[in-house]
Amino acid sequence: MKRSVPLLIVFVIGTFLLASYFFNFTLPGTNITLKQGASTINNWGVIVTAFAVGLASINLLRIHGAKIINQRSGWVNSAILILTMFTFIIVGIYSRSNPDNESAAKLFSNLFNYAYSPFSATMYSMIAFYVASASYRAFRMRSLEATLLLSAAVLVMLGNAPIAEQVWAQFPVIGKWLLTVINTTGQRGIAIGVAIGGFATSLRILLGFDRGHLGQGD
Amino acid sequence: MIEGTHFVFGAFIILGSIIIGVLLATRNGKLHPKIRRIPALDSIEEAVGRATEMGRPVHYSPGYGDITTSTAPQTFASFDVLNHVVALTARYNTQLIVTCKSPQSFPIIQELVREAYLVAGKPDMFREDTVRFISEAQFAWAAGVLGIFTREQVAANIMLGYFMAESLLFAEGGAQVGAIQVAGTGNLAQTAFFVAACDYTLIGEELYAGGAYLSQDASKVGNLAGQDIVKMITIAFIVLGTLLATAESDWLLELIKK
Amino acid sequence: MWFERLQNIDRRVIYTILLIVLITPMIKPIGIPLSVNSTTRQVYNLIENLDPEKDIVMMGMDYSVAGQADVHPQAVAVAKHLANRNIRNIMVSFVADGPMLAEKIIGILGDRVTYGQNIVNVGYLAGGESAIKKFIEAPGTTFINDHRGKPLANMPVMAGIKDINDITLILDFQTGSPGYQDFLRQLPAGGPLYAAGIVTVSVPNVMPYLNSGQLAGLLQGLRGGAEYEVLIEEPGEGAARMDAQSLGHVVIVAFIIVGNLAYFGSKRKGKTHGGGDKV
Amino acid sequence: MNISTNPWVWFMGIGMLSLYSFIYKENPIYRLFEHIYVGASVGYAIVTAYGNIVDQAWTPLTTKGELNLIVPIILGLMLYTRFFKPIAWLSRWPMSFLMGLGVGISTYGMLNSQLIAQSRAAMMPIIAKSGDGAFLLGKSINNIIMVLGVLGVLFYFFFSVEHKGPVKKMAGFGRLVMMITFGVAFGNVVMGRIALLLGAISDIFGTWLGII
Repeated sequence: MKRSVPLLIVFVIGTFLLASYFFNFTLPGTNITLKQGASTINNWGVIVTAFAVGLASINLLRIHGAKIINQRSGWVNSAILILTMFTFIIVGIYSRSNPDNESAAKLFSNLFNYAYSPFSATMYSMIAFYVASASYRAFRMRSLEATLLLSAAVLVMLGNAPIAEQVWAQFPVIGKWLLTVINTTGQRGIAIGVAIGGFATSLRILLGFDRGHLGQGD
Repeated sequence: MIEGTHFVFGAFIILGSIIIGVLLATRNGKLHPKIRRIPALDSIEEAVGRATEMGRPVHYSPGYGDITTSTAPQTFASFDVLNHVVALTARYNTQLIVTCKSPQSFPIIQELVREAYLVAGKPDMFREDTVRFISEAQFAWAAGVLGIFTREQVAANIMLGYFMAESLLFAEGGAQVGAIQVAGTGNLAQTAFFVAACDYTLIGEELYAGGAYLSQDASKVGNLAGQDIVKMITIAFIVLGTLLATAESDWLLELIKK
Repeated sequence: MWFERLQNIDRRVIYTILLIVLITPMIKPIGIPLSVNSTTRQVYNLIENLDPEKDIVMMGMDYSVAGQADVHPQAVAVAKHLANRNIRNIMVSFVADGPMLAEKIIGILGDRVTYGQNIVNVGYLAGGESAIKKFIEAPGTTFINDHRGKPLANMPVMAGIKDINDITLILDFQTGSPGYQDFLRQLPAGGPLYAAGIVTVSVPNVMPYLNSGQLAGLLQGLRGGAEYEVLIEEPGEGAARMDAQSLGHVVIVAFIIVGNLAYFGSKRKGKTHGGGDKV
Repeated sequence: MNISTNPWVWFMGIGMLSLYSFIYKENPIYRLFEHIYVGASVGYAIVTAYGNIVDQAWTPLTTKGELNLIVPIILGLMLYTRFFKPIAWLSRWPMSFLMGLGVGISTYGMLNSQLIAQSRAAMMPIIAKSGDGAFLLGKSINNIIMVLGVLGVLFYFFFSVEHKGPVKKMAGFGRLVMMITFGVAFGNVVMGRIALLLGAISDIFGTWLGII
């Protein structure tokens, strides 16, 4: 019961959804088609996933809550984390439930626009600095392979920079050849390999050969 | 049957039967495939060992992927390796930190790590903060992980699974605290960064080989051998198609469309 | 000794150099000439050949705030082009940040457009690929009210849209998921043309789809935006940043070269320390 | 100089600088904003999740009588049984549901759009001709590279076949192709990341400080 039911659920749900890509017929004893059934299950998935967000957040609350209670180092930041989290939750849910309250909506959009999304953009753009340091530190012509990798990178960059084009008009041509010929080739080969590996993993999970993630006990 | 899916269905049945057939044959001892060396996977033990010598924790990231989208197989492949990493840290008595982005896979990972410590006979090595959910938002998760790198001074950083833009943040962040790094992803655009910035990298499909290679579990090894046969068929198929295309015949291309 | 010091240079020096190289041309642009990629010209020609009397364009506002720097200039330039040619523009979002960015663009267009007449921001529909599917099945009725809460039914801009074939061209601006793959999977054969504006990072991945003709045109990252600004002869954010972009590349290439010189310089003196082969 | 007077903009600017300070050195101000950012992101995700549950489950269930939606609500609540030892095993049911869903919706795409469509695209005439039958040297060479390259990459991913002889040669060629591919990807990523940094610079120096 504790092990077989989960395996059965994986098999039934997985097979049902997979089948809906190949077949479409009215399910016996009902007036819904396989496709409609599959989209219902898909919709359930969205809802169950939404519940999972709360579950994961409890872990966050526990870790940071324990820090605050034991006053371990960094507990003030933990408190701020939880405070920010609840500010978003309270303002967000309040403004959702009271769509006529314009000041709540304004507050929530300010929170989003100034206390959340620019920070995402900041972390995202920080990668540019890391690109610079990785270029300096890690891109070394240690071997033929490494040399090919960094030469391709340099040629593509020069192909993309208008200033390099002023120096030698062939840079964009080379860059484009690397992109459309070699890159397409490599992408394709890896995509095929990854698809085969993914397919095999999926089958193993579907048929219950792989049960590590269900836990080894009962 | 839906138009245009006949060929895919045929491929599903044939390739699927081959994979499952080889898997079962290997499990029953009829086939004994050997797996070639994958240096990046061998290096995981070295990484954990280094962390042990330094008395600092090992960080493991299962990546950006979750278990309900097309990234799922890579995440599952990562779980296989994570099992092995837990066993290693249990053997060496080294602290492990697993950081998590996907709320769906978080409970599974927590369960997996707890069980793996139990199996290794060290249930008390599992703590509430061994597996940490950081945030579902990509860069909030990245910011949190970078913070953990420096605050906890991780000595080994293992990143396997599906990764997106955070790959270089993690790889450079890890390099800055001097961690030995092993990484691998099926996402091609990010592999370049791992290759450049990490000590050992698994490329593309090597990620899927991880579980089989590390555990030498017969059904997983068999699964891998089955994939090789599928690859041979694919190669033959491409060669045939190329010859036909050169001869200006398109019956194979038409067949695929069916 | 000198090489070794160069090899172990503090990374903050690298960061500072990068920052200076990027900020300077933003304050004082140089104006490096820019050639236009053929995929950008394809998009331009698509719009040039539209008929303002009957053609309708859907602009997919599917980029996030975090990634907007790479895509927003494209969307602005294309929206300007559509407005200049008086083509009806339906802005639809399958990413939560989309409607806000659409409002920003409508603000930039100012009195070139009449809201409800030739442009509308219908808002956001959650659900990724399944939401796209829903919209494609019923583009006229999926949204009841626009983003501002006004009913769409009596807006002239929406008049005559019954099924997806009433839309001539979909121009989808995207930073990731949902994106071209979702659209290509869901669009019916013989439906509207599909062109995309994407982040530079996705360019290598999208190439196979461009080669196969599934995309009718492609704008590639910030450079794509800048090129489009050149084509419509209205230099904007994209063109202004291209100089910095260009110099950024050169400085990264320089880092790679100097890094290697330092590496080989110190290696020749036999003082390199281990660290395993990285590739 | 049009420095902003909006306190929200100031909060944004200070937060951005604090996060950037990480690249100099991890420090208390970074830590503060890291925690604010993580808290905000989780709070925002919970609001979105709450919205999804209300819009997609609760409202249709209670106002339109879509009774099937009881299933995901129960499954969702079952996730939380893991906090109650005696019934903790029940939480594996919704997990299995999610896993079945993941496998079910990704397998077809993997076979169709990745394995088959890409194999099909790899089949190219190695003697390329133009529309009027003239031989195209450049295109033929490109096609040969592309076919051999794809095969080489596939050879590299043989795990149960020992790499020696021709297999080793092909696999080696495949690896070289992959290395160039990674280089191309890197080159493009550089461009994209710099564009993002330029966006952030213009937020700080434009929106906030009003210099640009």
